[in-house]
Amino acid sequence: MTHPLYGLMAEFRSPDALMDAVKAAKRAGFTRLDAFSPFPLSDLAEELGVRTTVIPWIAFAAALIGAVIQYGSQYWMNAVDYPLNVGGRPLDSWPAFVPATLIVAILWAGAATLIGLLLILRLPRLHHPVFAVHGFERVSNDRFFLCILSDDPLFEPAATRNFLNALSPENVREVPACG
Amino acid sequence: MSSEPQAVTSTVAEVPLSRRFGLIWWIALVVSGAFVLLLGYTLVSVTILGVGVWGVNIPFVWGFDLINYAWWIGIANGASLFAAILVLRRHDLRTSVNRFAEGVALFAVICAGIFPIFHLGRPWLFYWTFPYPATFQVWPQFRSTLTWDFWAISTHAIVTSLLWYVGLIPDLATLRDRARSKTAKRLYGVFALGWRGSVRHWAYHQRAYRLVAILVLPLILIMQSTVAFEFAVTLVPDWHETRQPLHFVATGLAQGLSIVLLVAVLLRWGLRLGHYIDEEDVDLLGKLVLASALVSGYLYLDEIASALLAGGLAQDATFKRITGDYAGLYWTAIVYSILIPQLFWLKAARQSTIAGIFVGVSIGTGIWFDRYSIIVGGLQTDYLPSISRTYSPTLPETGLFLGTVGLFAALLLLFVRFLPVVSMFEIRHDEHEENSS
Amino acid sequence: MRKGAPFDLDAVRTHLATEEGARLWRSLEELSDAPEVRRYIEAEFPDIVQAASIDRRTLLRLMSASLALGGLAACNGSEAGKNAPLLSQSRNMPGYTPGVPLTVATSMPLNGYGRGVLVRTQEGRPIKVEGNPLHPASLGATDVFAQAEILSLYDPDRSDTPLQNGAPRSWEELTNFIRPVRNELVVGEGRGLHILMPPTSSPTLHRLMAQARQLFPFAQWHLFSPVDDDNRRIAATAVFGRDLDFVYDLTQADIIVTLGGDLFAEEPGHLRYAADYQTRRRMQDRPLPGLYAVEARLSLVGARADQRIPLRPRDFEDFVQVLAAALGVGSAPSSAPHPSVSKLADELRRAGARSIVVAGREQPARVHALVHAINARLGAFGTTIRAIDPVRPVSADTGTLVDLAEAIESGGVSRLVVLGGNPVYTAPADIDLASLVRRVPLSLHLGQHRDETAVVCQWHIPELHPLESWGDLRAFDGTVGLRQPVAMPLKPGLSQEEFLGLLAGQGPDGRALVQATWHEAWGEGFEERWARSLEGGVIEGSASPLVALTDRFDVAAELEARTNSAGIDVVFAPDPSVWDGSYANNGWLQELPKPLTKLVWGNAALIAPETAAIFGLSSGDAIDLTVEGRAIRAPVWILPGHAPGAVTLTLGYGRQRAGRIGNGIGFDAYAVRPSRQPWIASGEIRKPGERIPLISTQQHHSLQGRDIVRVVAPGQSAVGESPEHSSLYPEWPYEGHAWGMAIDLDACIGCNACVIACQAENNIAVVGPEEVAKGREMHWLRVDRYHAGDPANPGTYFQPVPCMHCEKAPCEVVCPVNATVHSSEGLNDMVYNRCIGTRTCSNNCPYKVRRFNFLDYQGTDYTASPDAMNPQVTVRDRGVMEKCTYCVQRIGAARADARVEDRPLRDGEVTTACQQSCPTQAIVFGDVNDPGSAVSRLKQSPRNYALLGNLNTKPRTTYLARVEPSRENG
Amino acid sequence: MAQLFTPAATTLFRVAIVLMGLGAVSAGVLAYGWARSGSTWNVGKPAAQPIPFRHDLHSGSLGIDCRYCHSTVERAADAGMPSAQTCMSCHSQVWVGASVLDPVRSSFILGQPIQWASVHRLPDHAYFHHAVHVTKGVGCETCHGRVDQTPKTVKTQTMSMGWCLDCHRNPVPHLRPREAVFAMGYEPHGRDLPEDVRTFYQEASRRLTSCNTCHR
Repeated sequence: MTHPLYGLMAEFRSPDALMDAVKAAKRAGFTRLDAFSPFPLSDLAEELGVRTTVIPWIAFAAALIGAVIQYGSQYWMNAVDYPLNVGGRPLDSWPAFVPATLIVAILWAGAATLIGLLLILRLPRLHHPVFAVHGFERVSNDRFFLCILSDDPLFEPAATRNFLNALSPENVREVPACG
Repeated sequence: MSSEPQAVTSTVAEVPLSRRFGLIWWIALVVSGAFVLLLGYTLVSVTILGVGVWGVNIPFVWGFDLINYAWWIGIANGASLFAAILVLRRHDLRTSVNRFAEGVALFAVICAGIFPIFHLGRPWLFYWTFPYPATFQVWPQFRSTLTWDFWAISTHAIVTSLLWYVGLIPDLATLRDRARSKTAKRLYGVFALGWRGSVRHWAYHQRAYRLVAILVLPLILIMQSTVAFEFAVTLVPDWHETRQPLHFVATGLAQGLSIVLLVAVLLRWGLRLGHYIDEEDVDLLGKLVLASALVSGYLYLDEIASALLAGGLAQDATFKRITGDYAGLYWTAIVYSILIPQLFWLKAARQSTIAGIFVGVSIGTGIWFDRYSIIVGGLQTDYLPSISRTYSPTLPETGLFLGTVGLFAALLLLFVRFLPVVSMFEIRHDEHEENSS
Repeated sequence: MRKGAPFDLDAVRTHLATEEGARLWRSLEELSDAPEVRRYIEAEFPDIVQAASIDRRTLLRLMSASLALGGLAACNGSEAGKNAPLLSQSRNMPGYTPGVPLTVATSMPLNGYGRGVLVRTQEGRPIKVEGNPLHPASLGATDVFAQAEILSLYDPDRSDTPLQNGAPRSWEELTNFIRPVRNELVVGEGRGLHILMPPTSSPTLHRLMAQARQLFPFAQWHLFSPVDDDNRRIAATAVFGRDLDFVYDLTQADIIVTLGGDLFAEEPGHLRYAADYQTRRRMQDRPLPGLYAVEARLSLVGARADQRIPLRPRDFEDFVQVLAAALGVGSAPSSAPHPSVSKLADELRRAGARSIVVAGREQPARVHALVHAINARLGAFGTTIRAIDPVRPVSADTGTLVDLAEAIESGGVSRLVVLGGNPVYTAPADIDLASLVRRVPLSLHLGQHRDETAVVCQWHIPELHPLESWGDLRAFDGTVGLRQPVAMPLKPGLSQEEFLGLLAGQGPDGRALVQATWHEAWGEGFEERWARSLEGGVIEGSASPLVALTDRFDVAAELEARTNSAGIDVVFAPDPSVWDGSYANNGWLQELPKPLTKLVWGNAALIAPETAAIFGLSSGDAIDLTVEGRAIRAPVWILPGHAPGAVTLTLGYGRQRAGRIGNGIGFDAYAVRPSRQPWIASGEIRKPGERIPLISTQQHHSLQGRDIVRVVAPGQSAVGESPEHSSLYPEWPYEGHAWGMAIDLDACIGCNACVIACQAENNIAVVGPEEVAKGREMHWLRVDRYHAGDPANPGTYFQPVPCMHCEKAPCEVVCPVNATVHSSEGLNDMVYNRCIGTRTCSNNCPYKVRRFNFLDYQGTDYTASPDAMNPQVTVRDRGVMEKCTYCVQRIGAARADARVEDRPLRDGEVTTACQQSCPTQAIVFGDVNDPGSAVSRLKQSPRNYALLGNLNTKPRTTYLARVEPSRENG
Repeated sequence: MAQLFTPAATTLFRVAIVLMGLGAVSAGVLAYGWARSGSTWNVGKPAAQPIPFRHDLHSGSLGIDCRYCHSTVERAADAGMPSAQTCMSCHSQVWVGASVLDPVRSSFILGQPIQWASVHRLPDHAYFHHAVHVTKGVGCETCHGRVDQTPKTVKTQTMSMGWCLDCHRNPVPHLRPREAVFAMGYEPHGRDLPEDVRTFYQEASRRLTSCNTCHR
């Protein structure tokens, strides 16, 4: 352990094993945990205290902004800036302005949500310490990983390693911090 | 159980990662590529010479251009509507067909988008429908259904492609991790944006994905209605009907489903994904297709009923469309999109590849004729008898249509070749659930 | 300031008189390419050698200065500027202003008669023909032919150089050749010289002919026109002992009976007659006049008639005889009288002197004689009918075409001069003029085109267009209108006057020749009168006086009765679009839907539905028509109301040498026209079972029970009790002007003048047969024609349909880019340069009055010369929508004038092109906000209704229902 | 498993994305500016003329009224270019032999037009009427600038449709009393306009912004 560590990574065969490991780690008082799996594990996410409620708010806010901008611009362009008599219809033909408003609201909501998602996840991030772990590629296939980060107050390389080994993983590997 | 997912991922991922493309694929690609060239040619010629090279005239100012536009949009909307519903219902079927349903939608929108631009008298000015601060200080006219449609189609394109891509990210990661060559790894790696399967990420990913899927539902309904409004808000006797949006949405769904079914059976057969798109899935798809065909059938009846109620010129117009010079179009539509799908009352038919291809194609064709009948057959009746004319398509516009079909096919081929056609992570997820239960 | 140093002016004049000067007036693109101009520019302005790229409008503006000089130079009667338009001498012209159109009064010939016109010129380029209100044959209206002369003027196929046996020759060579020939003729006193020309009313031509006669006493003159009035002349001479013309006063008539022909389309006074008839109808104090049309083929007058009696041509003589007998003239024939004769007779007897019976030129002499007798018995002469000396006098020793043919046969013709016309094409089938002319040792042809006649004559000499040359013409009533050039010759040539002048040794100066004529006539005060006549376009008080009649009406019996052979009657008629073929190369006219068939780019053999049933024919089927052993193959067109047992062939098609537009269109009816019976012959038809595609702009002819064209009894309301529709949209306020139009269907005779006027005014493209067949004609104003009732004898209704300028315009709402929006004065503006071509507006226009440039219609063979374009109207690009603008350029011009003069616009100050050309004032345009305006008053009429009013588009163009005493509403 | 990418790659990737975004935005901004810049509309660019005519001399120093040469400006749509004769009316006395005036003389003799290069050219689909503007108080200077100070005629305004609209939407501030129309260096403020004119134009803006006011 000459070079600094990002954390210690334990590999498991099943989601349940991973679940137990996480529970154990939390009981042991570890707080800086990160779990990796080939597919979404909602209960585990709860266990790790992930709150995703921000997503719908993003969507809602974006939709609102989009709608206001769209209706506002339609009104301003057709009724204020260059008021033209179009087929004798009123300048503010609000019913006719509604469809585009709704559509654009959806456009903003959709785009904001998905782009916001990437920002929240700090993606793109092509390089990440965990990629250095041997066998980690199977996380996108059939393996489950628990990582205790080195900046956890209770982290102490030897002890933590022992703790992880106690969870009977496939193996425990060091995650070198990127220099 | 542990070996199971392994196998899953491999078979699906093998397709993009294998070097052997297969002769059929190549042939198919070359053929569709030829049609794409045809597309390019017809587009250039119409841009240079003008839309006069088509059969359009007064009063038939719209011909194949709008027919095909409405048709492609129908496919796009049907497919993404279907995809969205699946995501929301968290149905098993979703895992298998969802991905390429979205793909179909995306490619169909691309094909559709060609027409509104190139059917213009002066295509190079299409951007005038976008509100930008021009020095002549004239703005778009937002009361126009065409302006609504401009927003609708661009929104559809953007949201669908984003949704599709975000859904792809984890699978791209899988491909990254499984790819053999360094370049393939790097390529997939870049597009995977460094996805590392963190549970936290998964949680956000799922939430966002499902939310956008919800958003797609109203979008599709509005968009399909907008397309219908392009006809319904005009004074053309046969078009001026409130039922148009319903008709377009329902027939569009049938059409989208049929194309999805078509692709599904082709994939089963072509990529041997039988295990992941199994009889059950295809059977369910078949039932959906049948149901949607029945709904369309009901709407055709409703059409006649409302015509009877409307009376006057509107009635004449509808009946002339059903019995007049262009009656052939209408009845072809009925046969192909309503009658033939009744085949799917038989379980055997629903599960047979041949029948799947047959019905899929037939509904697609049928709805195409339906659009033809609505646009051309509808325009033949007008208020002043003096101006009635006839419309017959010319070679260039037929070529343009075939060209877009070629483009669609080509895109689909590249998609099945280089990307996972079914969502691998979701299959893993499902199987985990099965096993744990 | 223009009056500079005199010597300079002369220099400029002399220059303008040269070919170079003339070139200035020609295609301006050409100008900037012309080598000498090029060289000039390069020498003078080395830094703008790229000037060729400078656009037309600029060049025009720049040139106007020097051109104006040319024009002004002409005012002070100098020799040099004589070919320039007489700018200061036309009407309401306070001097020449660059960019401001000038209007020149002149006269247009049709079949030798004159119609007064005003020609609008822009920088010396004639761009529009209007009627001359001062002229009795126009009263401010025009017909399609006068309008279309603009295009004929700029016809690129007009011949520009003399030809000897087809080889181009210089004018010097021509003169060198002619001079000895003429001398030799003078010596021989014109022996062997034969001159063939169409009959003319021009006093100057007649003066010159007389002088030529003195110079060449042995020369033989022949008059020939395919549209001749020989039957009339024979009848008049027989009945009255002398040739006479008859002028009808329809304002006085209570009952009008026409026997064949077309009073509103084919008579020399047709515009006036249509106008007078409408004036008579509008007289509130007197009951509506009765108009009865007995005719073989449906005609404009027949379409307008209160009662139409379709009659097989061969039955006319009996019919008239029975009618005459019923009125106590002569005895009835053995054959059974026609059912409706007695009623007709009663009507006529009741109307007495206030009635007119008129027979068409195709009717045999006996019919005319009987008609004279009837009119005399009714006392019509003097009240409704004026007999005057023939406007186109024919001296006794004048020969016919047949005489010429015989003379050539007998080898008596050594010198043949064909002055104008195209006899080789228009000659009857049994006279093979082509080969005959070839047998003449020396033949010479003066004509505007290298046509069928030009190619068989040894020499062809380019003839000037009537708009380029001097002359004078008598109208149907004898009134003389002066013909003055409105442009320098676009192509060098001679006018008939000038040619005759040379022949008669009077010199080639057209102006001098015409002046000489009137100098003789007027003597004192010539200058002042000449000036006034040029400005007004007519010579006051020159109408022919009434002549006393000495008659013997029993003569009719003596006239040879028509021998009826078996078979179908074949009637020949001038074509409503190309007349006798002389307009065959005119794109506007070729693409003009014929009033009753709506056929374009071709002619058809018109037959009755009954006849069609008998022979099992449908429109477009070919027939082989044999007359006197000669056969043609022609497509048939089923014309409702056509008399059974007869087929009508219109002349003027199937030309081989008309030019790039007129060649090989339709079939040549002359090929079966017998010289013995040039108007009504007998023939056989066979059905070869082939189809010949015909192009019609209107496929459906029935009203399908919709109230599109409304018909009311006198005093009845057209709207009925249908309530005013309420709108969800708030009323849009229109302060100031609110333009609107009212179209009186009771006045419209469907003559198409408005359509061509609109085309000329608004630079509307000619798209050609292929495009029209696809349904892409560009006319902003179309005249819909509907039939109602029994196809054997239906009611026929015309409905001009321009843009309705709906206040709640459906088209505007669907445009994504604001390319069509309302103006503050309620015009439905179409902004070409904003249009991107979605065509949705057309979809949403219930009247389908919008036209789309599907292809680049400005770059085709049919495209008019840029010089013919109206610079006040944007020329539309490919891919943009266009439509009627209510002639917004005229509104703009009038508004500008009013603003500059700081006064409000007066009612009637803005007239649309269609309104201006209409002979019956069926179209009225104006400010509907002004309750006193003419249009407002019309819209107050109970007959006023909105087309498709139930759609609630609130059209600004409304219609006035047609009035028919017999019918009920609807 | 080995790292596919270096840490730098991440940064690079992110920077690239941001740059693309910025690029798009700045491209839009540039286009906006370019479309409105005078040079795009040839403002201030003199054109090659057949004769080195100097407005500053004729209009400025000599104080010749605009209408002397542009004689129809108060009557017609076109202001009117002086005929060679107009030039000669003075230049038959002054600068008689000057070679720069050869084009004028030859034009006068031959009746050939002098082809000036147009500087204030509107597109063919835009119809402008000088008389209406001039008689209603739009000064020459308002569109053509201080011609009395410019040796070579140049555009001083973009003459874009937007520029026309700016005035048509509210003409009053740009209008002058009739007597000041041909004046140079007058500051229009619409205050010394007669009241009726001012009220008239407050109502007229809708008519003046109708499409058919300029397009037919």
